[in-house]
Amino acid sequence: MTALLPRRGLAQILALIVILAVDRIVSPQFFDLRLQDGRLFGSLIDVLNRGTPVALLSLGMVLVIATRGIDLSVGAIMAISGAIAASLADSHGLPIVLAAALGAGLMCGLWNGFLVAVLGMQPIVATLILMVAGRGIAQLITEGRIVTFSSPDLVWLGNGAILGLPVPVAIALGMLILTGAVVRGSALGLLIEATGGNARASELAGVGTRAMILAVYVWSGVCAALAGVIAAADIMGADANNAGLWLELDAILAVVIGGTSLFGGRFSLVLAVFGALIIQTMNTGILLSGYPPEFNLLVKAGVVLAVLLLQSPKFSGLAGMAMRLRGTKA
Amino acid sequence: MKGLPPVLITAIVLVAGFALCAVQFPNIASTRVVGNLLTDNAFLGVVATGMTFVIISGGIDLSVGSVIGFTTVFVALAIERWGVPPLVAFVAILALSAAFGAAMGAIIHVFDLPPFIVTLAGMFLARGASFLLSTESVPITAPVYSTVSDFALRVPGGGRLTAIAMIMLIVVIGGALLLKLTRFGANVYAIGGSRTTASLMGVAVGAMTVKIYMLSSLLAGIAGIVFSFYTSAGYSLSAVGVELDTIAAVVIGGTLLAGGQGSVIGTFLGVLIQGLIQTYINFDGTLSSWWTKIATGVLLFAFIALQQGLVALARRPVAMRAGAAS
Amino acid sequence: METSSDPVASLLEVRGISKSFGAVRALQEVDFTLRAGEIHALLGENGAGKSTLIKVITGVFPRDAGIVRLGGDEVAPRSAKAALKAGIATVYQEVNLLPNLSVAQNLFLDRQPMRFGIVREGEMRRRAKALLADFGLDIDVAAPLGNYSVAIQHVTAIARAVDLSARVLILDEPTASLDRHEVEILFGIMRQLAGRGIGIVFVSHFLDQVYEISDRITVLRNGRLVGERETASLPRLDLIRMMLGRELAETTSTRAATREHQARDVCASFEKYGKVGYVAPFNLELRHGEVVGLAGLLGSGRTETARLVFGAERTDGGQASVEGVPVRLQSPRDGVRHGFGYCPEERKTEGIIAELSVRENIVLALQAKRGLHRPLARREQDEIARRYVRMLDIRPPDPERPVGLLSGGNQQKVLLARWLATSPRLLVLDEPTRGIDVGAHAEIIRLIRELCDDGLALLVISSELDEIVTYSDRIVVLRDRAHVEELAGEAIDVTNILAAIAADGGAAAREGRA
Amino acid sequence: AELTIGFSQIGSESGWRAAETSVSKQEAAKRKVNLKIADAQQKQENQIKAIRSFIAQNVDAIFLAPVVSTGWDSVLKEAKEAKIPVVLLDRDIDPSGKELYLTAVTSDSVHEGEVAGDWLAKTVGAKACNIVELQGTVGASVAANRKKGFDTAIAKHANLKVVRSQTGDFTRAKGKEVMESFIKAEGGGKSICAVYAHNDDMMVGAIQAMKEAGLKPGKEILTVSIDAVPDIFKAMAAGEANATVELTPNMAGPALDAIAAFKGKGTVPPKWIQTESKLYTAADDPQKIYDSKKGLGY
Ligand SMILES: Nc1ncnc2c1ncn2[C@@H]1O[C@H](COP(=O)(O)OP(=O)(O)OP(=O)(O)O)[C@@H](O)[C@H]1O
Ligand SMILES: Nc1ncnc2c1ncn2[C@@H]1O[C@H](COP(=O)(O)OP(=O)(O)OP(=O)(O)O)[C@@H](O)[C@H]1O
Ligand SMILES: [Mg+2]
Ligand SMILES: [Mg+2]
Repeated sequence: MTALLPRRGLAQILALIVILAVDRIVSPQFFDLRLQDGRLFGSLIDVLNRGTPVALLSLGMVLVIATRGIDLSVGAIMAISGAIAASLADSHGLPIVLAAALGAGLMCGLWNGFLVAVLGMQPIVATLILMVAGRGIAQLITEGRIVTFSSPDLVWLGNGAILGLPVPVAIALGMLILTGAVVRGSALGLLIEATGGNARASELAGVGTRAMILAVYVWSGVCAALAGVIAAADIMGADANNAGLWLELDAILAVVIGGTSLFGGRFSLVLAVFGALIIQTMNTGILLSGYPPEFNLLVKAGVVLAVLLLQSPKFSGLAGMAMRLRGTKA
Repeated sequence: MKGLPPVLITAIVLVAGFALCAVQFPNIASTRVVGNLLTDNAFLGVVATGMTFVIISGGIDLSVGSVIGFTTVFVALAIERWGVPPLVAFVAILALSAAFGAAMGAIIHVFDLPPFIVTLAGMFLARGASFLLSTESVPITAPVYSTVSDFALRVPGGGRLTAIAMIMLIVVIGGALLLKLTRFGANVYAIGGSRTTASLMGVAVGAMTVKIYMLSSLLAGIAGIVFSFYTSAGYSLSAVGVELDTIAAVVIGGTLLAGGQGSVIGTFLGVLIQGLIQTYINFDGTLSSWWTKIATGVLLFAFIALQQGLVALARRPVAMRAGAAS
Repeated sequence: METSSDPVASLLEVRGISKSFGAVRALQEVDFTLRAGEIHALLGENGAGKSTLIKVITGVFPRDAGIVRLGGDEVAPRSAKAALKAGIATVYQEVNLLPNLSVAQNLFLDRQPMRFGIVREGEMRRRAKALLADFGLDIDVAAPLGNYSVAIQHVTAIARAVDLSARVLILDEPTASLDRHEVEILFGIMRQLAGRGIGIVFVSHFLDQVYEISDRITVLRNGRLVGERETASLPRLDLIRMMLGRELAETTSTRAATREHQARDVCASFEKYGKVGYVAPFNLELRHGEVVGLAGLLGSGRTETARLVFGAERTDGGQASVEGVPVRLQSPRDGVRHGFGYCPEERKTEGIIAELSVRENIVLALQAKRGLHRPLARREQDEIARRYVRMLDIRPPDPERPVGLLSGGNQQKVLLARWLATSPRLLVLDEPTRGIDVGAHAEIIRLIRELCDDGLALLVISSELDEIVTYSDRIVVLRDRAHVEELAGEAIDVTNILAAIAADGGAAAREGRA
Repeated sequence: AELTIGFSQIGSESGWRAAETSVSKQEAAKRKVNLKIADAQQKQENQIKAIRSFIAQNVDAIFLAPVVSTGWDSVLKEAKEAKIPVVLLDRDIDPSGKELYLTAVTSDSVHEGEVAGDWLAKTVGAKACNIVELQGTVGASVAANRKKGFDTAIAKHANLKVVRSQTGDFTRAKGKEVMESFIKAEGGGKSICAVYAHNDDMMVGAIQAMKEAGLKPGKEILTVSIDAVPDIFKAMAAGEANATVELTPNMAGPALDAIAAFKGKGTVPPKWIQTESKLYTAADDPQKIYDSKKGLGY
């Protein structure tokens, strides 16, 4: 257990527990679970299920950020892949639909990676280009409409269940394991962390830093595409206008809450996904609370700050000092 | 021999782009359109100036769009509902936004948290606060507003240099001077070069961080006032997403997100380049929503690629010397 | 333990300072006394706590215990700025200045000449030029500092501190990247300042320099005070024993004599290799079991040669071959693939990855060479890391410690370990002993020889001519970015190198390049 | 001569908006009018820029679908100075700007809410009914108005009560997510009697959420929403939705006619051309309406 969740995960776990407790207070039935049509049903499942897109995005994003990059285009890529999947769903089989949608994500990632690694653009503007244009491409595919489909295979991807667990959750879990296996099972993890920690030094040590950067953007594109397919499958339609809108910020937030520095280097996949869960636990809590929606953003701001402060070593230092001061006075 | 400075290259790119647009739509080459470019992008120019300081210091400020939104709502309510004289309302909101920026800067410094996230929380907070003030848009009818928004120096050819355009130019020039000529400016570059080194060299990094974010929020407040003049209203959803436009303008203007390098004039040119892209698309007028987005992306790419290509070309002889120095 | 007890003359008094980083006790109850007008050497092995002591004094690190008195009054600066205000100016070991700012801004940061709230740029440049002129430097002070070599950057940092020092000047390894001439100038200035009553703390691993310049010596070992002595009454061997806590194994001083000369196989050769504006085309042959030294003044093109050889920089033309087979070196990866290794001189920016652990830093190049698909198992990594930590005596011997938290000298050892782990055929070392303590210094030289005996080809850059002659089989002398002379066998000695460097207009090149 | 009209459209945030754009194009083509559409990507500043550039290009008339009701005075004054008539589409602006535009072709979104509320009150009758509400984007005037209208309508009936109200941002995905939470918070949805959504898209999402929770929308839980997009008719045909209030996407047609009359004979149109807010229920042959609406670009 300690191997999986390093000691630095403590703050995140604590934050999650606190938020869960608050959720339990605003909604007494928060932890209730029951089986409904072979599918677990309850707020906890909602948290997992709704957290899936951001969790998937954060899996790619955390690698990008580990190389000192950032990927603003993931929301747009979601829209593109969702649009492609929805347009093909009723005329093609699931494998082709998935291949096309994920292929599109891969191409998007390749484009981002090309701009950053080969042309040397700053990641934030490089991916801003696709953030703007990508949503346009998605709308071009759907012509601004919500393209609906009824292909049972694709619908299952959004609403089905495996062993009681919603399919999206199973997919996210699978992706986490897959990404973890690829990154930590090969030397990729080390080389990515080295690239992010000091690109010049890594290059001189023989690390193919460009290839690393290209690879992480590609992976981010693929993860985003998968998230897009799931989002489309969830509502049985592709909403190119709104799918993934502003989710890039949530994904970045998840990564940072997961303790990965925006300045690159060390990263943790598990904690990034944890970050996504923390965000969603908060969102679901807000929805359950019954407060007017005008308060949503204020609550979000407060929680984000609190979670970050909890992680800051300086904060614990200061808190400790305050305690000691009180101790000496008493 | 030294090669062209990046700012000059950005200027060349802007002029070349403008000329190309004018070839296709001769109407673009008029003082009217140029005047509009300044007026329409006035608030962006003001926030981008503040953002330049933040980014050069190695930080980022995502809260500016929300601060603009909050400012418009606050000003509108203060003047229309609470009966506060406009000038007093301005002073109050500027004080408030400066304090807001200072608080973000203090949190960033004291708790050593990433600016991206602290200002993201700031973005939620300011937007949420403006929802609390009012979710509907509030028109401002105070006479100052019509006076100011109607005031304009007329230039031959139908062009108008409006009051808000002038405010923007003053802020840009003031910002450029502050950055280049003062100790404060030098310290901004120093912190952007390296926080620890700057601190070891005796720069009061904490105080600087507070001041830099304070400046950014203050200018966002001014931009909010400019925006309220622009629209004569306060609206909680105004300026959504402006932080990204601002960052793009700053970066197109040649400022490095890593910090330590950049200029306010470059940022100003970046704002104009973005405005030009928008104008071009409006003039075209045949683009659907999606083609508008795609065209914006393509043009953004074209400008940045062109600029980077030119910079690389200009740097070539310099690069060798720089390489030689390593 | 003996400490000074003359309160009148003591300018800076440090009593009972302790400082821990987590479990590491970097300083334990250290006392230190600096008198007005003296040059006081602070010595110790890598990781002994010298830099930490300095940073505690200047308030960069909060201290756990102890007091600091300046001129009799207790001071507790909270930041470098406060220390500067109190009159303590410091050149820190690692972080020097800001490469993105102009030289002049660096010199006058936060104290620029002002008029009406505006920086007087012209005045500032004029003063900057004057300041650097004292150090024999005539450069464009408006250009970004990063455009200049490490040496110039270091001189600039020193000039800034000298200009700032009101009462105390602390120099943490200021001479590590300077050559003899610059060291002479610095010493002249230090003596002048001491004459004015300023107390100077001087950290260095060059014992010759310590004996040349210092009045007294304080030695630290493992974070504890070993003792304080008058320089004049402390024999060198005793000093080394104080620092190491043991005897230093004798090192033979000349290498050429002890080894027979025989034709060895060529490992790598470079023909008409060069790059316009970088280094003039040169021919170079590197053989197995042979050390080639590169000597020259700062800026003569040694680093450039090294980078070309390794593949970090692309050649304009010419041909490289490895083991007689023509190859193309387009990138460091190519170099690594052909079995080359390169320890750059700029340890911090080009060498270590501060955040990663010692283990990860050591296995990095090996892993890059093996490729993605053949990851080193954690067990192998641990073993490799442990082996080199032991072999190079890296301290603290904890492979999981982030390398950025190690002292400078130990970081250098980690870099060396990184390349040794790849079992290279050719190793390029740019200033491998810079910032390394006497013990480790001897260790590294011994290592160079051992590697050589194992059949490795070595290309070594060092500004220490005494050092380079002891291990080189051949020495290439550079001047003005061109290879001008090659010395071998009996011809290898310091005088010959100096003669080659100085031959026609060498001095002019030094002064004129601005 | 052929008329050139500049249309500053808000953007493409929903299927309805896309339909409005494509219907506008069709109507313009029918009348051989050259319609220049500038898409503002949901930003007022872009709309102002667009209007300015229309003025600079000297178009014959300007259509404006304002993203927000305030802030148009100065730019519309410029248009007036340039003698270019302005017609508002779909949304009105602040009363102070009345003399700055020729006419407004809009529906009354408060009224839409009322129609929805009245239908619900009538359908429920006297029994107690807990309503959950899916609001539009916080701060959007349409959302506020549709809420207001609905609230006024049900205020007259003490048995109707909105127990939960949260924003679904006008989107399907959020509508579904919010509905899921409502169901959990209201004891598995057993206590919910009706859902009111500020637009159909959110309702389509909510219907999915109800079905996944084992509830029967349209039967156990009543639904009423606004816009009348094709997909809600599909749901109605399947018996999963009960009612919708139409917001016609054809705003440009009446506007073009008004401009043609104004330019041709100088006829000044009435200040407000209100479009009908028609209520559709399962009784209106939803399948047929679905088929007829499908091709309109929703
Ligand atoms: N910021 C830090 N965090 C944790 N440990 C540190 C830190 N800085 C230094 N140390 C540790 O403190 C000890 C003393 O380091 P210091 O840098 O003072 O050595 P030094 O005597 O200056 O060595 P060198 O001659 O190599 O520069 C070392 O063990 C080092 O690893
Ligand atoms: N004394 C000096 N005066 C002016 N410029 C200098 C001086 N010394 C070096 N330079 C500049 O520094 C630059 C590069 O020096 P660099 O460090 O690369 O040389 P080097 O031969 O590799 O020396 P070393 O490896 O000892 O640092 C040169 O471009 C040169 O212009
Ligand atoms: Mg040290
Ligand atoms: Mg060098």
